[in-house]
Amino acid sequence: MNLKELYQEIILEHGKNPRNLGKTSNFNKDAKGDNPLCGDNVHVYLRLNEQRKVEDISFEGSGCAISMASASIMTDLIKGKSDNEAKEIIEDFLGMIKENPELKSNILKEDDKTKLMCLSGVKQYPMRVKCATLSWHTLVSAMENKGKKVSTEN
Amino acid sequence: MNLKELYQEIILEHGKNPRNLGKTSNFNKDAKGDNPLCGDNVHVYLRLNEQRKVEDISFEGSGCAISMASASIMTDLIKGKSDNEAKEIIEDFLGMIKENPELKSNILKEDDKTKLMCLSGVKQYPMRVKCATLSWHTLVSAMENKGKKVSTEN
Amino acid sequence: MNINNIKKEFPIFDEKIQNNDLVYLDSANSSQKPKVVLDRINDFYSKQFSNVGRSIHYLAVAATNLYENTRISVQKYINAKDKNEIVFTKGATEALNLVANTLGQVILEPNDEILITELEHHSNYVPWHFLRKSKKVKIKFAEINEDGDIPLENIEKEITNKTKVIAITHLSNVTGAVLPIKEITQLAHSKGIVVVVDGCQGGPHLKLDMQDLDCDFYAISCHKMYGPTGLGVLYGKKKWLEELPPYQGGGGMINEVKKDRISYGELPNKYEAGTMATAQVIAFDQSIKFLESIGIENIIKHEKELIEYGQEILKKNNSVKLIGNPKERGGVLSFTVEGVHPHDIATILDETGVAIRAGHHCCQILHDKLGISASARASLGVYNTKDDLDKLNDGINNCKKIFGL
Amino acid sequence: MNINNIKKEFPIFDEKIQNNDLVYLDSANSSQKPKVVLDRINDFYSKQFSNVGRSIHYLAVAATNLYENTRISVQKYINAKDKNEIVFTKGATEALNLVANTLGQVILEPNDEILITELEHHSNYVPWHFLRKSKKVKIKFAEINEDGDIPLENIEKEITNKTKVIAITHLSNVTGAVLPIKEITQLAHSKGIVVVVDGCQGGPHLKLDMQDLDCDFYAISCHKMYGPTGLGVLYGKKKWLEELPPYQGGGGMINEVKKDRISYGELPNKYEAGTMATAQVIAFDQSIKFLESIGIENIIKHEKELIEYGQEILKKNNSVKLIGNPKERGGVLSFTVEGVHPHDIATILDETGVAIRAGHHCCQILHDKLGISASARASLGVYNTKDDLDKLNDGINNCKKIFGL
Ligand SMILES: Cc1ncc(COP(=O)(O)O)c(C=O)c1O
Ligand SMILES: Cc1ncc(COP(=O)(O)O)c(C=O)c1O
Repeated sequence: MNLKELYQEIILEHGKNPRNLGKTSNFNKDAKGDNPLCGDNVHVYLRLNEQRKVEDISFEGSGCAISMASASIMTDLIKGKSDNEAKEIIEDFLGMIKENPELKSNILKEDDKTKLMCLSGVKQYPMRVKCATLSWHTLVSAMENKGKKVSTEN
Repeated sequence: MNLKELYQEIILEHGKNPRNLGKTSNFNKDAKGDNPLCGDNVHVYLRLNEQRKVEDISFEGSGCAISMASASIMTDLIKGKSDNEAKEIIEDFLGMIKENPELKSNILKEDDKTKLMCLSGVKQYPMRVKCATLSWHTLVSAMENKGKKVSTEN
Repeated sequence: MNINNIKKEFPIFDEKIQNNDLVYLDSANSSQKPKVVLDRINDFYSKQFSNVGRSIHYLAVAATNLYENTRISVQKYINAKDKNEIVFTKGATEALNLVANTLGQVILEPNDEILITELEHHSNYVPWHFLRKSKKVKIKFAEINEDGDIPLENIEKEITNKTKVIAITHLSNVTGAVLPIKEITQLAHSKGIVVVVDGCQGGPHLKLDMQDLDCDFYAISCHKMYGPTGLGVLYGKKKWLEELPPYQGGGGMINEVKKDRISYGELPNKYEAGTMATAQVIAFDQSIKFLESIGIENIIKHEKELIEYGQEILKKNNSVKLIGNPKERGGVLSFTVEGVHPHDIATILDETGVAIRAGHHCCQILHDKLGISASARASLGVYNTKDDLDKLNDGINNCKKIFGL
Repeated sequence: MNINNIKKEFPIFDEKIQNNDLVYLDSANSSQKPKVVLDRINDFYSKQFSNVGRSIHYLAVAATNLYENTRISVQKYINAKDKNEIVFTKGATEALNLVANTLGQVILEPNDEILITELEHHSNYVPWHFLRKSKKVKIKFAEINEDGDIPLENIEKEITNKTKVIAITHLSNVTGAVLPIKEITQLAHSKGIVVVVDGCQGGPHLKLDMQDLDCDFYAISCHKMYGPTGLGVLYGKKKWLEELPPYQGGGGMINEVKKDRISYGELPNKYEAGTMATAQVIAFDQSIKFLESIGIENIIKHEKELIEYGQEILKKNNSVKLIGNPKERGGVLSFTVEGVHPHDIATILDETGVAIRAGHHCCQILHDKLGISASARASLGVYNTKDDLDKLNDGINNCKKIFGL
């Protein structure tokens, strides 16, 4: 185990100063997610334009450094992407957190990949995986606009 | 442990041919008792006359050799006794089954005491104590005419 | 693992019980436990203990994983489609209460009918009886035939357009009859009826395949499956577990709790309120592994041989009357002995270390129907042998001698 | 038994957890188990196992006696008047569900009020919430004061002539506040209100005296009292247990079962349907004996010293904020660290073997009130030492370092 890998500078920095925090104006998709066992919760808002591009994305919520950093980095990377690109990134990220050693998609620039890979430290902390993935699952739900709440209890 | 002590001749004989089986005519007191865990049940009927003497007593029911013999011997010994004498005998019997080495009351004749002492074999078989005492507890209840069912589940 | 040598896996058979070798013929009541299960309990408590699902420290994470592993083992063992169809309860009785209570809240209206059978254990009757009181539903009893079986026709003829639930045992704990659950389910589903199976005796004695049986609920008693006491499993089809309300409320089963409202967690948490039987669940994984290491087919074969042998010797013993003569009999031989009450039989057998059960075995309806208040029952586990049954027979002969028969 | 040396009675402290000594500060979640309890479980299963109350063979009789002995031990330990006031359940959560459900059937009418507190664990809220749905009763919350206490006045002012039940914790699992149960009961009884106490944290940390408290029900969680998982105790006054209906139906709780009617058994069987957690009940006797051998007064004294020491060092640690400052605090120190989320604290502490809990501890109402979504909690058992608390403080300092605070 390695706390240094979990709490890398970039995580701590995003955790402390999360980007895209708040409710974006004129959002047209949103979803809530929570982790009932620990009380973490997140609300993801996005504005998908007619070309199905994510014009804006933001989140509200409270949680640990990992979950705040993950939501912060996620919103940063997803902003400006098309919905298909977004889906590919999400899948890539979740796959990496689950089992893959690396990110595969080539939509992301190298330094964006590096940012995301910083979250891979949670792999060694199974109970913290949920912290890193909650906002991502919630984003999926927002994009599908199921209107159903996401919970990471599985 | 000693099966011979439990299943003495006299027990087997009373078990096979119980005395006073059936519903006595003109009974004026009765009670039902059962042991819910094993399904044994007994119904005791008695006719107490104005001098508070047990003119007649009988029982119905099904059960093991011990419970049938106990009810049979009990009814035999209680018949003709006053209610106070009956109470003394009951108390004496229950005390003997529970802890006393011998019967104390001198209402009973020696050979009646011998009959009752035959039931003391159950002392070594805690789960069978209920078999021996159910009809006696039911008799108490009939005499008090509580109208409440007796159960040996305690 | 070789079934012929299996007694040695069970520490209790090393003990003398009142100076006798133990001949344990009371497994339908509760089975003995193999060493692997006991070791797991001990190891878990002494080296790894923590509560599950709540904390995120190392021990808690490890315990949670072990706990969820058992869920997956059970899922595979009973061939359920989804691990979230496995709910841990304190026993089969609780599982059946859970189903009756929650179905009662959702699908039952006054005058609806619940169809059970004359074979049912009180645990598969009393919970439905509660609904008779609270929901004014009716309970009907499919009759046994003279063999102590419930043929499909006997179910079919009790079904009306008011029948909403059929609650039925997989294997009778008295006659040993194995009921045609798959056919009953097919029939029931064709009429929109929910099927609840009491699998207490099915668990240890039969191959369990939920997707094949296709029943809606199946209740299992872990302590009868070589597992710890205080644990049961409710299998429920996902669509039902999602639709029905929670049964007990408390920690771990919630999603969001506010002063004016509460939302409930998802499966499987929704039905696992409060601290569960953590150590028992974790140890039950070893029971499943133990069963798998022998193979249920081998267990079935072994028990079938014993049942046939037992029937043979008991039928030869005049004054013994076997209860039921079902087409397919599993694990249980109940009987009466003319002139000797079952309790007396049990006491006399016990004197030589032969442990059987006497009484109504929580089946008063059946005993009433048979016109007896009690019976004697020898029931089998993987560890039994023909020798055990010979000792049973010897003991019965001893009873006859004592009673001068 | 000497409390200063007690860690050695608990096998888990011989283990290395990720190469560290275990500093277990999560006992409010579940306590570790002493060897005597583990040995009893193992011995019972491997030498004496049988189901209780049903069969009459030697093992069954012995097990039944052992089982009932625990009932008597518990009765004495909590000073209940009668052994039949002790009901075994699968946990405190089930005990509270049992009470809410059965009281709901008998004494509650629409618009009646149930008074709970902002301190309650979900297990003492959700079961009452069910009644809000099914019985249209109202739930009111007595407020905490700024110290995280519930003074008597805060209860008193919420009582109306509609209040039928006060359901309240003995010791908060978050603020550690010990509530004045005896006074609350006096007040409640003077108005004919039933008092239900959630004694989960009272069990391990306080002297239990039912006749002195005089509450109507008291729920205990055995796994928090150095006992096995999967077991709880419901104390209920006899008059209530006799009056209320059974909660679950099944084997063992009946008297007579007919096709058209069922009568229930007497106490304690009435509330113990199905096969109970036999081995766990029998082993819990050793937990009681273990507690008695130390003496609850010594435990209270020991834990008080630790709590005072813990408060002292944490108060000195700037950026640590203790939650609550109750007049009497038992067993629990919850806190937040400015700039570090509780989950991150828990993970970082865990790295050095310090096990605490982070989250809402099943008290969302309280956390909402405090305006936080989670807190960190260090909770004590008999085995903790000042050294453990020093390690907690070191860990917190390490968090601050990692987070650059
Ligand atoms: C105050 C309080 N009430 C209720 C509970 C629930 O107890 P259990 O999980 O043992 O059912 C707990 C334990 O988590 C508790 O601390
Ligand atoms: C057929 C059947 N159903 C239900 C039960 C009740 O199971 P448990 O006591 O494990 O809850 C039993 C066991 O006694 C049984 O044999």
